[in-house]
Amino acid sequence: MPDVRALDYAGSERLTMNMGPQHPSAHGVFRAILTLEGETVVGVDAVIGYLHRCHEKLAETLAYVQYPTIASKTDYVAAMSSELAYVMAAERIGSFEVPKRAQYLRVLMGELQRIASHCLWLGTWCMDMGGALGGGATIFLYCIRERELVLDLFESLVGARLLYGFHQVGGVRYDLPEGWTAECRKTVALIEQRLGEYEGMLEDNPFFMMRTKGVGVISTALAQDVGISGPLLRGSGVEWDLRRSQPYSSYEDFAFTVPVETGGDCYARYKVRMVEFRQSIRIIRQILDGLPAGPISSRPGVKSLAQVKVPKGEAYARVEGPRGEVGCFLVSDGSNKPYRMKWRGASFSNLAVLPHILPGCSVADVVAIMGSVDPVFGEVDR
Amino acid sequence: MTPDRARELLGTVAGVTLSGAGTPVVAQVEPAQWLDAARFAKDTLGCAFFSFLTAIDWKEQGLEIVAWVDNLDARVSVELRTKLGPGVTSCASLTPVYRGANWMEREGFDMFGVRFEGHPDLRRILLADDWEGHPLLKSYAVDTPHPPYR
Amino acid sequence: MLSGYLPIAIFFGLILAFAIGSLAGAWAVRPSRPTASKSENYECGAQPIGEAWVQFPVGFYLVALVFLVFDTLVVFLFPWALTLRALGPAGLKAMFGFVAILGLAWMYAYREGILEWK
Amino acid sequence: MEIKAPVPQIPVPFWKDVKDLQEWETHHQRRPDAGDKHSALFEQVTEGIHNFPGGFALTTVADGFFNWARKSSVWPVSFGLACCAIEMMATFASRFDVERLGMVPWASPRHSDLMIVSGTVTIKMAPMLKRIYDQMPDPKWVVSMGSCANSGGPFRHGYHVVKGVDRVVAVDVYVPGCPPPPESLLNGLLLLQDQIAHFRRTGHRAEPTPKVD
Repeated sequence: MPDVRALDYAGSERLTMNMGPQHPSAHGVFRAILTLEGETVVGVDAVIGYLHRCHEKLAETLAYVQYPTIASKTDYVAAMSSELAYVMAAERIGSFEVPKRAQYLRVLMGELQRIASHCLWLGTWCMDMGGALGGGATIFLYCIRERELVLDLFESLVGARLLYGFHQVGGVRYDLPEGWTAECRKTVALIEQRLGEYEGMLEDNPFFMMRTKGVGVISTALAQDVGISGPLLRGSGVEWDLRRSQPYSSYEDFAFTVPVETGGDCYARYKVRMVEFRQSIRIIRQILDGLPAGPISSRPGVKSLAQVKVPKGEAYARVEGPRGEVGCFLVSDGSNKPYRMKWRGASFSNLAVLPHILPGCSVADVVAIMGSVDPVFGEVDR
Repeated sequence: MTPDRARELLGTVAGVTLSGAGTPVVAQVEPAQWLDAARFAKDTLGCAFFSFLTAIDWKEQGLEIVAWVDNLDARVSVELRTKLGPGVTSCASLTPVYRGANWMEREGFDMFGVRFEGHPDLRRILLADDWEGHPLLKSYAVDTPHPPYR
Repeated sequence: MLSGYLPIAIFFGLILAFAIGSLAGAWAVRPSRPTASKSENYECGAQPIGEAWVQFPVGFYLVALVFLVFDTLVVFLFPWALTLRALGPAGLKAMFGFVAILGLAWMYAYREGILEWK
Repeated sequence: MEIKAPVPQIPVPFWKDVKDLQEWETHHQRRPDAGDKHSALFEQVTEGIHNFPGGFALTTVADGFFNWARKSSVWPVSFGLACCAIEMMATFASRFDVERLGMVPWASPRHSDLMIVSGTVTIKMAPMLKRIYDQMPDPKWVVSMGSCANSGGPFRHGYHVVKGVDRVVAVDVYVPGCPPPPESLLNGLLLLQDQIAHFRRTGHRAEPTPKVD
């Protein structure tokens, strides 16, 4: 009696389906043209570019003073680390000196931004797998509630919720208002306590386990070869964190551990990010305890566009953003505008691994893998 | 494997001239040896991590391709550069060595018009397929009039 | 003799009236401006590629069939459960026979592995 | 429907305000102003009742009811493009809840009446946006959220950016900001509800606020 399941699928009838630009789980404007055999994905043609906003061309027309606010629109979920990459590249070429307090403030904002960005990742990912967790948007609403607390901190510091003009060449623009550190400690303590609740809700949920364990496995060789970075790389067993291996903006003063998982699947990336939550909180506490006094910028009061001139030269500044290595390769020709700016978006390379791992998994897994890759399309399409 | 060790090894490769000091080992490569230099960096220097690949338009001197690869364990970064010379718009593709170069080279073709020989499917990645011109060239004005959408 | 069925007929009429009534009401009120692009099928904003009438793998139909079998089982269980006290043990034995037969079908499906997705 | 070319190429100066307004005049899409209030049959019936002596009481009460019903259940299609989509998600979440206004964020354009364009419309995305807008049932509204959707915003001089979503679809409410905080998006949605009420009574779209010379 032949097993009904053993009917090897010889029919060449394949369905070509658009997981198109407007899709609830597309995390933005990403179009994957999936060729399906029944439920399993056979071929992927990733079409990106729907949010190509000419960042690199505009960078050649905007001065060093103007561009950081546009730079924050590349990775708009982690605006602080995007601005930092551009500003650090300019500082590295002109070897501008950044005061200690400004470096500490940059690290503080980078880590707060990592918490807010991971909150959004966890929320949208669990909403994508909504059915699996019994109640589509429960985790999403919890995580956005935490993210709002962090955004309140940013709003009281910079005045903006999502995209800040916080960094400038030579330092930062805003200093902490009084009472902010106490507020920050309270928020951070609250988030740490709530993280336990999320892990409790997710990790003993059999659906979540079934949908993430062993799904979308990225091998270490493929990971390095394609150049994915951040939680994806650490989830595949490579111990590489720019904050530890190439410390910038005085990261060497803080003690934190770099989480590494060897699974390489969605669950490993989830575990890495949950540990990163706690490490960021640990760093924030260390900064709040030891914040040095002093000026916050070595080039205060930039009035005219032409005031910030960067001498001729090239530099590549790398920042460990929540999604991975955000880099800015800057070529300057001595004027107040860069000659060429290449933006290395972390999500661009992270997304480039999808066509290698998607064939073979089922359509439902495509949604789970997209969520665990956590692409932001300002950074992919630039 | 330290930057100096990498510098020594790279010095032995034909058509490679080293410049500068410190962590990014900057290697100026002849366009002919572009693929061999990349293969050398990956195999002997152990630079398995492919960071990025891009092009710079130096107006008269033509295009220059920059590739940045990393050896994560030894924390050594190698910056391979090759000047294509004025008017030359073709270059060897690194996709056989680094799979990450696939999308980066498609973007290089899209933005600079550099034809990468040996690339599996070289077509535009960011702009629509029937877009005329390559925007990041210096000859392409910022705000050229394009019908808002076709 | 037929009077027993009158309430059912009235009830059936009401159902029909409600369905047709609400549809007609909506049709009367709503504006209708059919345009070519509006009637295209929606595929995330992109042009649908290729044909949708493809040969689907048999797994989909098998799952549907298995569901149909056990759905009818539940439909029969409801009235039986309501009147079980009146039916007494005879009703119980009859339903056990019915459920046993369907259990056989379930055993077959389980052994053939239809329930696990490829 | 032919979209006219944008302004001819000029070096990148600081745009003069007046020229922007003229450009907006020439290029923004207008919505055909009739026929999508309700069906012609219903129109005649209500006209008949209205002209019937004493019938106006019935029609005004009915209009009030329809007005309340359609205004308070406008379902937006979740059309997030860029940074404004994150702020739109924050507006949909529990703190600045749009469900209080009766707006259920819906994924498919087939069941939604409102399209919130949140983000930069690029030339590659515009046909997709137009197709999704077309696939929404009438009557439908568009809220352009963020300065990128209003006029191209910080990326206005980009070669790949459409200078405002009103060159692709007709827009009802422009929400300024980059990104607009959830409060100002909610304010825009309340303005939209007033427009829907206005649309119910007169059957015409609200005119853009007159330009004060």
